[in-house]
Amino acid sequence: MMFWRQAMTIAGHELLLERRAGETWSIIVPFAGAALIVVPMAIGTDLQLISRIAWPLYWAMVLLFGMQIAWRHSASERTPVREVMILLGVDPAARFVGRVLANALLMTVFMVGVGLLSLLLYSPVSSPGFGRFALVVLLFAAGLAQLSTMAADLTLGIGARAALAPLLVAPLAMPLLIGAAQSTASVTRTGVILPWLLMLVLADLILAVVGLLTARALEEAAI
Amino acid sequence: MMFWRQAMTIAGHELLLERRAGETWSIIVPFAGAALIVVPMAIGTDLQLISRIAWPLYWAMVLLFGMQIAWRHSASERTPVREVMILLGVDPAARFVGRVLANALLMTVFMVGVGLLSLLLYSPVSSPGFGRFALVVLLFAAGLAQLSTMAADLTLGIGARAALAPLLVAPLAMPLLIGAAQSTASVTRTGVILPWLLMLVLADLILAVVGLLTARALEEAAI
Amino acid sequence: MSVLVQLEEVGVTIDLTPIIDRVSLEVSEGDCLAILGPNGVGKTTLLRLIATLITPSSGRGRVLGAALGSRAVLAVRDRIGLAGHFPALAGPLTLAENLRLVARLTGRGDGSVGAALDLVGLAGAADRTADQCSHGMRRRADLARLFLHPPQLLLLDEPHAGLDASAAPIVAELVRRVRNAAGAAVLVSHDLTGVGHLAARRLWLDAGRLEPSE
Amino acid sequence: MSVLVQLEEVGVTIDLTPIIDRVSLEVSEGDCLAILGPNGVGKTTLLRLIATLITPSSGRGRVLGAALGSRAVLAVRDRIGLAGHFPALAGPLTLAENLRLVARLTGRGDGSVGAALDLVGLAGAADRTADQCSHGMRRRADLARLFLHPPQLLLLDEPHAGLDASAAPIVAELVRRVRNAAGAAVLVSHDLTGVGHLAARRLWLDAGRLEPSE
Amino acid sequence: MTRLRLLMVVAGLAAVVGVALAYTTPPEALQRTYARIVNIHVPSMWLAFLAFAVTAAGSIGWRITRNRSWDRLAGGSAEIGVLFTIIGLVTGMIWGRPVWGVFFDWGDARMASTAVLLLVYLAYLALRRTTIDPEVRAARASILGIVAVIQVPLVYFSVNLFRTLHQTQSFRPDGSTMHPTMVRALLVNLAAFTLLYLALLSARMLVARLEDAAAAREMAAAAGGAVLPPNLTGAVDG
Ligand code: HEM
Ligand SMILES: Nc1ncnc2c1ncn2[C@@H]1O[C@H](COP(=O)(O)OP(=O)(O)OP(=O)(O)O)[C@@H](O)[C@H]1O
Ligand SMILES: Nc1ncnc2c1ncn2[C@@H]1O[C@H](COP(=O)(O)OP(=O)(O)OP(=O)(O)O)[C@@H](O)[C@H]1O
Ligand SMILES: [Mg+2]
Ligand SMILES: [Mg+2]
Repeated sequence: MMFWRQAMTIAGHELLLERRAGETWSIIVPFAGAALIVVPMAIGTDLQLISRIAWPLYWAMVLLFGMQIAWRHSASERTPVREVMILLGVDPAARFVGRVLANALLMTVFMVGVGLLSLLLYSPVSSPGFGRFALVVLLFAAGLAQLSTMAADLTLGIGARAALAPLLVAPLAMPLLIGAAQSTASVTRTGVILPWLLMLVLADLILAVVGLLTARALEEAAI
Repeated sequence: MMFWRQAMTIAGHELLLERRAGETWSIIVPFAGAALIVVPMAIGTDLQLISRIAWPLYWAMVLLFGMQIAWRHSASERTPVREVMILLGVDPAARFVGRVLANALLMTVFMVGVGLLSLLLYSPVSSPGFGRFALVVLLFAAGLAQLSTMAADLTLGIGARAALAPLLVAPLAMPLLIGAAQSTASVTRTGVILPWLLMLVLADLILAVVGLLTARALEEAAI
Repeated sequence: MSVLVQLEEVGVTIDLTPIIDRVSLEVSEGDCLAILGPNGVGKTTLLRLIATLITPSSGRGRVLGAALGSRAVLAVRDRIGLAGHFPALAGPLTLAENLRLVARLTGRGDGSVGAALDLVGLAGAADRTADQCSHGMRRRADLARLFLHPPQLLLLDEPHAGLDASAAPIVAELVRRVRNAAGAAVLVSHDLTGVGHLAARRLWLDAGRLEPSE
Repeated sequence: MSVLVQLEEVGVTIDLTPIIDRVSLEVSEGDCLAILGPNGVGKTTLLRLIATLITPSSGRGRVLGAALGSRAVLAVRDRIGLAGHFPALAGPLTLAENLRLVARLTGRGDGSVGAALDLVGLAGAADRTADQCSHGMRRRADLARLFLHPPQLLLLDEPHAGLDASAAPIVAELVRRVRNAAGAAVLVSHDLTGVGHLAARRLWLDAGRLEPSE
Repeated sequence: MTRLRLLMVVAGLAAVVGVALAYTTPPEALQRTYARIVNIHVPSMWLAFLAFAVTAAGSIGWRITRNRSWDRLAGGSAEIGVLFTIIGLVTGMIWGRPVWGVFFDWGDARMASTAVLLLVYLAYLALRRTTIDPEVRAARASILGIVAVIQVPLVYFSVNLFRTLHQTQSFRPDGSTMHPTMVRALLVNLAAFTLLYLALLSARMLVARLEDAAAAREMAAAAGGAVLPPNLTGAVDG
């Protein structure tokens, strides 16, 4: 199982790098500290309004900021390091899986952190149970991690990367966004969340297939 | 007037770099293309809700993303380049003024772009006239540029910079945020916007004095 | 004796700028070739072409049996070792951590890391992060990677740049090991100092074309 | 003959690691000093100390009359010129644009940029971005900056690294111009090749201490 | 060249006939003359779908043959597809205002998914524009070109997945729900748009070939002369 060993090694390496450079941490902290305070400040004293838009806003923010984890600077893709990786004969698919695992973990941590803070600051009208919330976060993070890792590869080395990558991810992430927003919201409306969860699972699976199939081509194209 | 020549040269240099690397452009585009679509997508069909929070959301977003212009990667502060700048004997205050000018210009362009798009997509309940909007944007951008340029200097070389800088800027930018939000909103409430505009002007002036006085100390500290 | 690298009239164009123009060369098992030339002539580009990191825009080439520009190169890449102008190290990680990644990805135990660092004289700096090391120390750590996972085709770009006199034997030892194990080395430099006595053959690159040296 | 650099028992500690230990030296007008030593011994650190980019943690020093660690250094910095391991160029800008910034900041006309690039043999590459240049071309452009704004105190870290044989005279010419204009040069390297014949005096840095060489 | 001109002329004539036919249809009971916009709205969207399918085909072609002309086909077709998507979107918005009372509604599955489709192909074009190296550009664009086409069926079936404002398909295996004269006008307009697509695509291909040739000529001029012998006698002042 060289494939899984390589994937796990890469994932561990990415996480170690993140622990040292602390870039995701550096998105969580400013986000939690700034965004969550800035929004209510700007909206003013209309607490009811804030709590009504809390969940949708949460998913929108988490999508926008979460995807940037995939092209953070400390990710091990500085040209010489990347090239060594390639020349070690690491299977592109294993590299993809490893990076997706690391990114998904980081995104999950990020989302849980921001989620707890929103809960505290916004008191949203309806809170899904913790179990459901955790499930939706995991499915969302898995999809977002795959999508944004692919986008990161596709835009590697392009000057305007920070512009292009979100442009690629945001529209394609719409099924994830709608699925997640509906799964957490619909308890107040119809209570039927299973179709939305299935949509999330389906999106994740499609992305996984596409990701694995294109990994090799992406690695070739990224040089 | 060596001071102003140096300041203008630095400002021109920063803008040239930005034109080449296109990083602000790279915040405008994804922001316009992604954020503005993502939020309504997440909120769903409640158009009325969207238009009610349009302006506050606008100022919050513009603050959060706008400040990042000051510590974008293409800003000319890679260690060797920065050190050359220092060894050329450029007056730290001139360097500060030059960078603030460039940042303020970029932030203004960014805010106008995002503003037009929000107008189109969110149809906010009340729109201030173009003249007032332009004035508020200018005052807000001037303050934000000074504040975030100082924060960028203060956190230079710190690994967790992207984390620390927003934490410094966000609380200190509250007067700007509240002033701007009230100046665009209060036409619907009391119509008295002059005090809020004055508050913006005052904040800008205080920041300018602090910025010029601390420029030298910051430059020394940043080595 | 089998041929490891064979280029036939290869040309390279990057971002619409032609850099290498109809270069032909051959490197066989046990060979050590030095490619010399002035600044900006295309030495680094040629080396990266042989490393399969750039695809030729004209001509044909084979490296370790795989045709350049084809899918086959994916299978031979793990037998190519390259050290370039900039050490391939992650700045926030220690030297040991950087090498451990290489060891694990190539299916080796972590034990080999210490030996490799010792070989290049960095046993005492294993726990320093790459960012904390001097330029020469980073270059040495980059060579340690090639000791850890010895390639069949060794490609060194200005191997002696930034290294002090006591480090020159490290490069020589690396080349010796690769040649003895039925491999070959290609060294790139702008002058003979350093690489001169290591290389069995020399080629001179000028205006994008190769010529025999002297 | 006035003294440009004077260090007395200076020590440097970075991130709690002592790197330089009680170093004393003097550089006078017209002088050219070579500081030699193995990898990782602290040569770059010492040079950056003299450039006023690092403040000493013990001992005292004066550079161009200003005491190290005092505010006075701000006034003398524009007479110090440093070229280090990594060229100080903005990657997305062309070589001409990079130099034009220096020219404008030091109150020169844009006309001097072409001459400076010509001096280092890069007249033909003025409109290439730094990212598109080879390593040696970037090193040359870094030297062009020092021709453009000639310092009184010239500090070069491994001046010949990455440069081909035709570029060695560039370094010599730079040192000659600075010395002739009542300035001084400090060159750092790990061996005598290249800097040997330029330097009037040599010091050997070992384990953070300075000793006269040979 | 002359073939291209001929194609243009025929497409123009077909368009004139199409517009004329559109006015022979009886005005719709509820929407009055607005219903005629369907003659632009629907063919644009269908041709956009076709254009993106051709982009995917071109991308697959490039991946198999590595022949540059497949890449040109993919890129050119995507540009036209984006143009048609914008036309479809704008005509839809003009239509929607009197009929539904809104220009645009994020809650409507078809409108939202069409906007997303447009964004993805705008990103596709941006990716092409920002990658200078033709080989790298073709490699990257081909991946996105194949993956992005998944959205076309998504947009097409979005009305069935979520029942909202926009109406479902009128052409179905079990027969059409439209008036026969409307069907006739629509079919003629569809033919006109197809001809227009072919004309635009051939023109774009021609331009792309010329662009590539010009780049190759410029390339030859740029070669050499980067590093010259240093001119040590030079004086720097200013
Ligand atoms: C911005 C708004 C709109 C968008 C993005 C949009 C998008 C589309 C798309 C993608 C199609 C082609 C898919 C298909 O053939 O099923 C289509 C077809 C169609 N649209 Fe729209 N549309 C919009 C507004 C409208 C409005 C306001 C109306 C009229 C009330 C309308 C009526 C139709 C009709 C009749 C078809 C043909 C359906 C068929 O016969 O299969 N659309 N639209
Ligand atoms: N931030 C730091 N923290 C800890 N140690 C450091 C730091 N920066 C440098 N060092 C150590 O200081 C020593 C001297 O570094 P310096 O770059 O001055 O060496 P050098 O003599 O220039 O070497 P080289 O010939 O390799 O360039 C090295 O051992 C290095 O590991
Ligand atoms: N992306 C690019 N666009 C245009 N020209 C480029 C690009 N990359 C490299 N070049 C040019 O290719 C030529 C060869 O570069 P290369 O790095 O191979 O030179 P080199 O022989 O290794 O030089 P050095 O001795 O300075 O390292 C240079 O003239 C350089 O300007
Ligand atoms: Mg090179
Ligand atoms: Mg050094």
